[in-house]
Amino acid sequence: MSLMLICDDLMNVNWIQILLNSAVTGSLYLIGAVGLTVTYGLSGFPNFAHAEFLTLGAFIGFWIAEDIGAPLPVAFIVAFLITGIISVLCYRFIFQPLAKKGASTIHLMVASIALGFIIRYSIGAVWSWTPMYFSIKWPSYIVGSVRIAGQWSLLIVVALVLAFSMHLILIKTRIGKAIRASSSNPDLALASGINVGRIILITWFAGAGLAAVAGIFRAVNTQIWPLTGWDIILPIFAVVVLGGIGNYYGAIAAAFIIGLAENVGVVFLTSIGLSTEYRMAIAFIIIVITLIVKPQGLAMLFRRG
Amino acid sequence: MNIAVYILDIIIYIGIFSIVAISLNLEYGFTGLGNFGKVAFFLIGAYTYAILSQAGVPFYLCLICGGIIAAIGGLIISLPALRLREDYLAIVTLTVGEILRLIVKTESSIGGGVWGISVKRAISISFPAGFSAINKTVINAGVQIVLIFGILALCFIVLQLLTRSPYGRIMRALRDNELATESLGKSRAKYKAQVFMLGSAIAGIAGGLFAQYIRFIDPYMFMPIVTFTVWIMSLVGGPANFTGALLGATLVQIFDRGTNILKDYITLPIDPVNLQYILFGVLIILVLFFRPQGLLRESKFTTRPLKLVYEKRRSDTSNKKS
Amino acid sequence: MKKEEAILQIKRASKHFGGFYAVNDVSLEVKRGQICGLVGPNGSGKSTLFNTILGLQKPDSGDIIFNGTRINDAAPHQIYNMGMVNAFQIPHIFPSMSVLDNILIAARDYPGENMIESLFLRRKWQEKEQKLIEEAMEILKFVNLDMLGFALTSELSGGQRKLLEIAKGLMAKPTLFLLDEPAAGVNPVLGKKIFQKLQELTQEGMTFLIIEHRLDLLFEFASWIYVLNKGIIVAMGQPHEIVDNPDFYQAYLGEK
Amino acid sequence: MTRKILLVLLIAVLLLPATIACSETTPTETAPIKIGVNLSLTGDLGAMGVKMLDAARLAVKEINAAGGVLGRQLVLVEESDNTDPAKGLERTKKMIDVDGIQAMVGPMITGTANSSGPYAAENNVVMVTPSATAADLSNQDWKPYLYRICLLDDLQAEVLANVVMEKGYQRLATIVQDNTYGKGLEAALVSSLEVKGWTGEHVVAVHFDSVKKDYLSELQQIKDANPDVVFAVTYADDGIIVFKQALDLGLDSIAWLGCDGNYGSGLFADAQSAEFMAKAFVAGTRTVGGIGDVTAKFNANFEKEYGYAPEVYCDTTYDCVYAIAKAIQAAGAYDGAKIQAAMAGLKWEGASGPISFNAKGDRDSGSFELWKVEKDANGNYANVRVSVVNV
Amino acid sequence: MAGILSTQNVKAGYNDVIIIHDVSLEVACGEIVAILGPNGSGKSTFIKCILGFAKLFDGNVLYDGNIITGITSDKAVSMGISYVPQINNVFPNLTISENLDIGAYHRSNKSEIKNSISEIFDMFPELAVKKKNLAGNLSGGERQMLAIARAIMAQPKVLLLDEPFASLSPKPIAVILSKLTSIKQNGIAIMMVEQNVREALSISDRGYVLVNGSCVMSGNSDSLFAEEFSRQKFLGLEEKKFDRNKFRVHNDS
Repeated sequence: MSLMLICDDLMNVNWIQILLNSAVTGSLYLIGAVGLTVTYGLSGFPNFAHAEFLTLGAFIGFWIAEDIGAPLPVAFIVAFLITGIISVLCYRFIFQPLAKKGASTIHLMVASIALGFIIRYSIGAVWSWTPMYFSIKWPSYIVGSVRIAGQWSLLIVVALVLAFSMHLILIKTRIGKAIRASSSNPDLALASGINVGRIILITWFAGAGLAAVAGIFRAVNTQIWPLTGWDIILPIFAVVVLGGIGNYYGAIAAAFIIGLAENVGVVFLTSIGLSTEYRMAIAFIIIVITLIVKPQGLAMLFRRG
Repeated sequence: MNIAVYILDIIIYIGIFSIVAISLNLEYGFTGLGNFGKVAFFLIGAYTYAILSQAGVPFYLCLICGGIIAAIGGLIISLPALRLREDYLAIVTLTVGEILRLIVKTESSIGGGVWGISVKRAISISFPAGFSAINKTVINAGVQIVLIFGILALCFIVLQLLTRSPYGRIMRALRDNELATESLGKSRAKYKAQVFMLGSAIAGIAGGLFAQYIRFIDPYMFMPIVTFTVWIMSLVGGPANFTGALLGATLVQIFDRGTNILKDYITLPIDPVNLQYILFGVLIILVLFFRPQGLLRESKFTTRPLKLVYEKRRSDTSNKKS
Repeated sequence: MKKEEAILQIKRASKHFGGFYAVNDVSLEVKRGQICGLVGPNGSGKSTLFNTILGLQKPDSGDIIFNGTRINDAAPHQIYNMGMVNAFQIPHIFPSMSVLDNILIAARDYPGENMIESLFLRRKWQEKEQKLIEEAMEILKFVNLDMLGFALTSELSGGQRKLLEIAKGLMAKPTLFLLDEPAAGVNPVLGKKIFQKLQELTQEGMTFLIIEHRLDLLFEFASWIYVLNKGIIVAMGQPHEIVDNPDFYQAYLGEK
Repeated sequence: MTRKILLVLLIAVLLLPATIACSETTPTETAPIKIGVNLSLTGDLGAMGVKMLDAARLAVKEINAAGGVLGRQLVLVEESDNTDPAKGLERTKKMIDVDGIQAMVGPMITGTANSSGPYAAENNVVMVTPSATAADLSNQDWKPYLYRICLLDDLQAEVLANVVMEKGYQRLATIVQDNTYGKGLEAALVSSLEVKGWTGEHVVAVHFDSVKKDYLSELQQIKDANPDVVFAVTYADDGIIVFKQALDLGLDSIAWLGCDGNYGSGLFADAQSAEFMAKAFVAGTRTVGGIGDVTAKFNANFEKEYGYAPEVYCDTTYDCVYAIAKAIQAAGAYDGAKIQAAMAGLKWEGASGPISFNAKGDRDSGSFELWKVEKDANGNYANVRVSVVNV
Repeated sequence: MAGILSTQNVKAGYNDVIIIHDVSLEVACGEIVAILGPNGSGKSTFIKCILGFAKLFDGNVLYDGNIITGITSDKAVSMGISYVPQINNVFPNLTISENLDIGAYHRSNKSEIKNSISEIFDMFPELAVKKKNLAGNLSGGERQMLAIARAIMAQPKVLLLDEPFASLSPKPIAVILSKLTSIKQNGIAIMMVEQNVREALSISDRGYVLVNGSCVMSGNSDSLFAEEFSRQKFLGLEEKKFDRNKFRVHNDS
């Protein structure tokens, strides 16, 4: 296809809609990635079972909202709490003892993959592999040339509120400062009287809780089944890696960059005649290039994270 | 009903996956390279074999080419990736595997895309009329076993010799302490790239063997789960021991097939497929907790002369005592 | 052997990190067959200087000349193979291997370390290895580790590891041996023994450049001392000269 | 040490058959007949496979209630390929070698048909697939041992092409699953249109990964290309997401065409998806049972048994079991080669319509239904028949 | 003088290496004690073993009359022992104010903390100007000040400093010296490890000299300072008689 035609194609695109879609994708990735990046930074290994925390949260939320019939906010809160507690138990009884025994990063990573198997297939055994759907019907609005669905606006609002409140927590509160201090200089944090072990448990709790929230959003937007989390774990890893491992502000920027890259990528892929299937590859290539060229990712821009 | 035939199939699978597992043992167990993209090289080998054999290239050349192209792929990945931290290397290799699978899936001109590609057996025997189906299957399986276990034995011996040589000593040293190895005058970039290429080549050959045994390949066969399975084999059997890789491959295959057969005879409260993976997860965590070095340990001796000196010394001391 | 000849020359070498000069315009010479000491308080740039010599860091300016060759741009493994080896302050051991393996790997010009040769020329490297094992045993005897040849390195005590680190360096038959605090972390008696051994080795033409905080030991055995402070050589001379040099005390005990 | 380990390995390998052999009972003339089922019960297509398995079980139950086959009861050996053709072959081998089946329902996916085909043919085991529609399978040399109850892609594509021609659409967009099913139907439709002399343009082709489950930008692409008709190839699970997101983006103003994969109440599990389909779909295709009450009876029994309406390929799976039962009856023995021979001559009215096979073992007769989605007075959505086309 | 913090015959080191042999010393309220010695003498190891960062093989640590051997660092901080490591002693990704907040981590009274911060800023006006800056961007002297300020935020009774003057130029050293004096005036005991003997002794009340892991000298600072002639002793060179004729190699150089 000639360049003229490509340009022509790109002119016809509803870019504002694409930007909105990117914000939706990015918001989901952000909520999913925050916990992973913080625990990765503090505990020092990539927790692949994070995907299963998304799934688990989604199923708990579904159970509360659909089977019990509680309102959605209750589902969010209960899913947050239960997933957080399970995550803490996993850390306390699997990863922490392994790390104390001197397990290598690779061993911890393999253990997290194994834990992922256990949770994923346990969910499969309990809830079956048949996808399920939230019955909530969301309104859809038209603003100019852009269409916004109710769940998207909620997702974006939650992501923004999360981003901002996390910022406040990290900057203003005692615990937030302790988290940043622990990831900035663990030894000194210990010498300053911070119980770093407890801080790590708290981040595992909150991180998995947020993963649960992301899982529910993913489920509301699409469907719920045992692979709900695994389906998007690699883009979430892309966010973590691009943002700089352990860097919260980097993760915010990276989430929206990757959301944008994926959605704009679809436009470019079709306009140059490639399959939109390579959309998945965009996030993958970002991972590979970031780790090889600049492993600290965007963290250098956000030193305060 | 021919359970014997099924056993032959299990043995062939054990053979193929042992080859992949020993290549992982070479990379991870001996050299400390955490390659989570094993399936990528397996895929390269399988597709190279499939495409070349369709073009009428003899099977041994297909296998060798599969190995060579996988080695080149390994080199391309290893050049930038091998200086990475171990968890970064793991994520990069895992991701590269997925990118590669996405490419063969999307580009139907490479290997049929989603439609897959049929592959001819390496050695096909024309049977005279009147041969029973069972006999044909058994003979074919026998040929496969000879082929696959021949190559497995070759890889095993070569790697065993390699790791029990000064070269193997450098590999272990790299695993234990990269910086110290470099400061002892060994270029770690060179050795790591060589090991990664060799490991990838072996995985590629295994991919070719797999393709010709299955006789059909498509992108859905090369999911990350293949890599994880190989890791389970390696970790359970003993990462720094090639016999351990064989043991691991055997145990995992028997576990996999055994539970699948058992489910027909035992009524379980939960779905057997789910149970299987849950048990796999539990198994790995238990191994990491209680036997992190795997069932079989690393050999004490790096080379034969060392072993001889050790034995001589032991017999000397015992002679003195008596 | 010409003892007067300088085996290592550093000409006006500098190395800075950001705006901080860790090594600032340092020139020094190590003569063949000498034990040369490098002392200075913490943070004076000794380790950076060592790293620069060993090729682990590139100097920003100046020349490093080893045996008449400029080695500024050589990789660490190349420098090693030219005959300059080092022993780290914290022993860099290979814990999963035996003591003998740890030493054998340090040998230079070993044919079996090539993949092809180690596979196909087995007789060749095995013969060589037998000789190397004998040499290694000699060295182990020299550092009193001969009974532990087949022990796993992870089972060694701190002092034994230190000796092993030195033994590794000796296995490479170096012409110049850089030691970073050989006596740190070992008991005083053993520390003295180590230095005695090193002195024996100078008789065979080996040259040593040593960082050591056990000044009593170093000054007893070294024939020439450089005092480094804040990246600059502030004093040099024979130990008895250094002991009388106020600059030396100023470096160590602070400004007046 | 090494020798000990090898010994252990050997014993382990030998122990396995022993345990199996112990639990085996020798087959007799009155023992149940074991029929294999090879579907995808987990993995990408797991949700669909589980429902198809229900249909197979229903058929077995009915046949056994009516006295079985040759006086023997039928038993299903249920295996899953996890949507992985390599696993599929392994499972096929297990059923053939361990369970001694001579005929099996499946494979469900084209990939497993390709991987399992040669082995089944070598062992004279008949495979009857409910859903592997790829045209390419007909040309394989092991094909005589694969019979297909499903109608092939190109037949369905022809029906769809007719709709496009009749309605006079000029700008075609396609959004299809990136697998043999989606790409196969898309290619068949485009070539069928070409044959029929269509003058329009295929403005955009989107191949989506059914795992991605977020298709906003893909749909936006379609919207921006400004087509007048969109052809979707999805199954229920991904279809729901495509359609609900299409509704979110306002794509219901364009005419949509569907296929057998997105037929069925599964798509109405999500209210927005149902609403979209009711608004946008001008037509979809699927194979149907023509006249006769076999279909109605199947639908009723299925719903009664499992509490949900049968979905796509449930009827063909059901017919697969009947095909095998009838062939065994006709062959007079449970023997693969004989069943294979008997199968060719079968002709009956199944739940999916009149069934008979051409020389290649593909179904040569059947009816396609054109369907729409409508909302009834109670606010429930349902598929409604527009017309039936016989091919 | 009752020691607020003292050690009795401690043996300490890392892994299985003993670096400190039988060292007993003490620091009293409102006193600065300098622990001197050449590098490698085990000074840092000694200070680390008090808080469990190095391994304590034998002996006891007493705080306020109680045995606190083997205490964890977070407990030690809340009891009133603050520690300033030699390197990595600030949180580079946190601002100055946040570093100070972390220093007050175990305190709960917010208004008191606020008061402390303003006191700190009074004492360290250099930090007050840059309170929103990231600690990672500070100069060496400023970092050291921040590290000390952070430690004081915990309202310690004893402050342990590990080489506060290392790799600083004379000017910041002078500033920090004056700050330490004012800290002492607030009644905080300071135990400081230092190899810059003159600077350390200029403000300390007493001093101990460690050589090769053992205490070779102790006394009040003036007397130690007066022993200028024994400077060789500081470096463990006192009994060595270097044979001037032993080396002929360099006679010409």
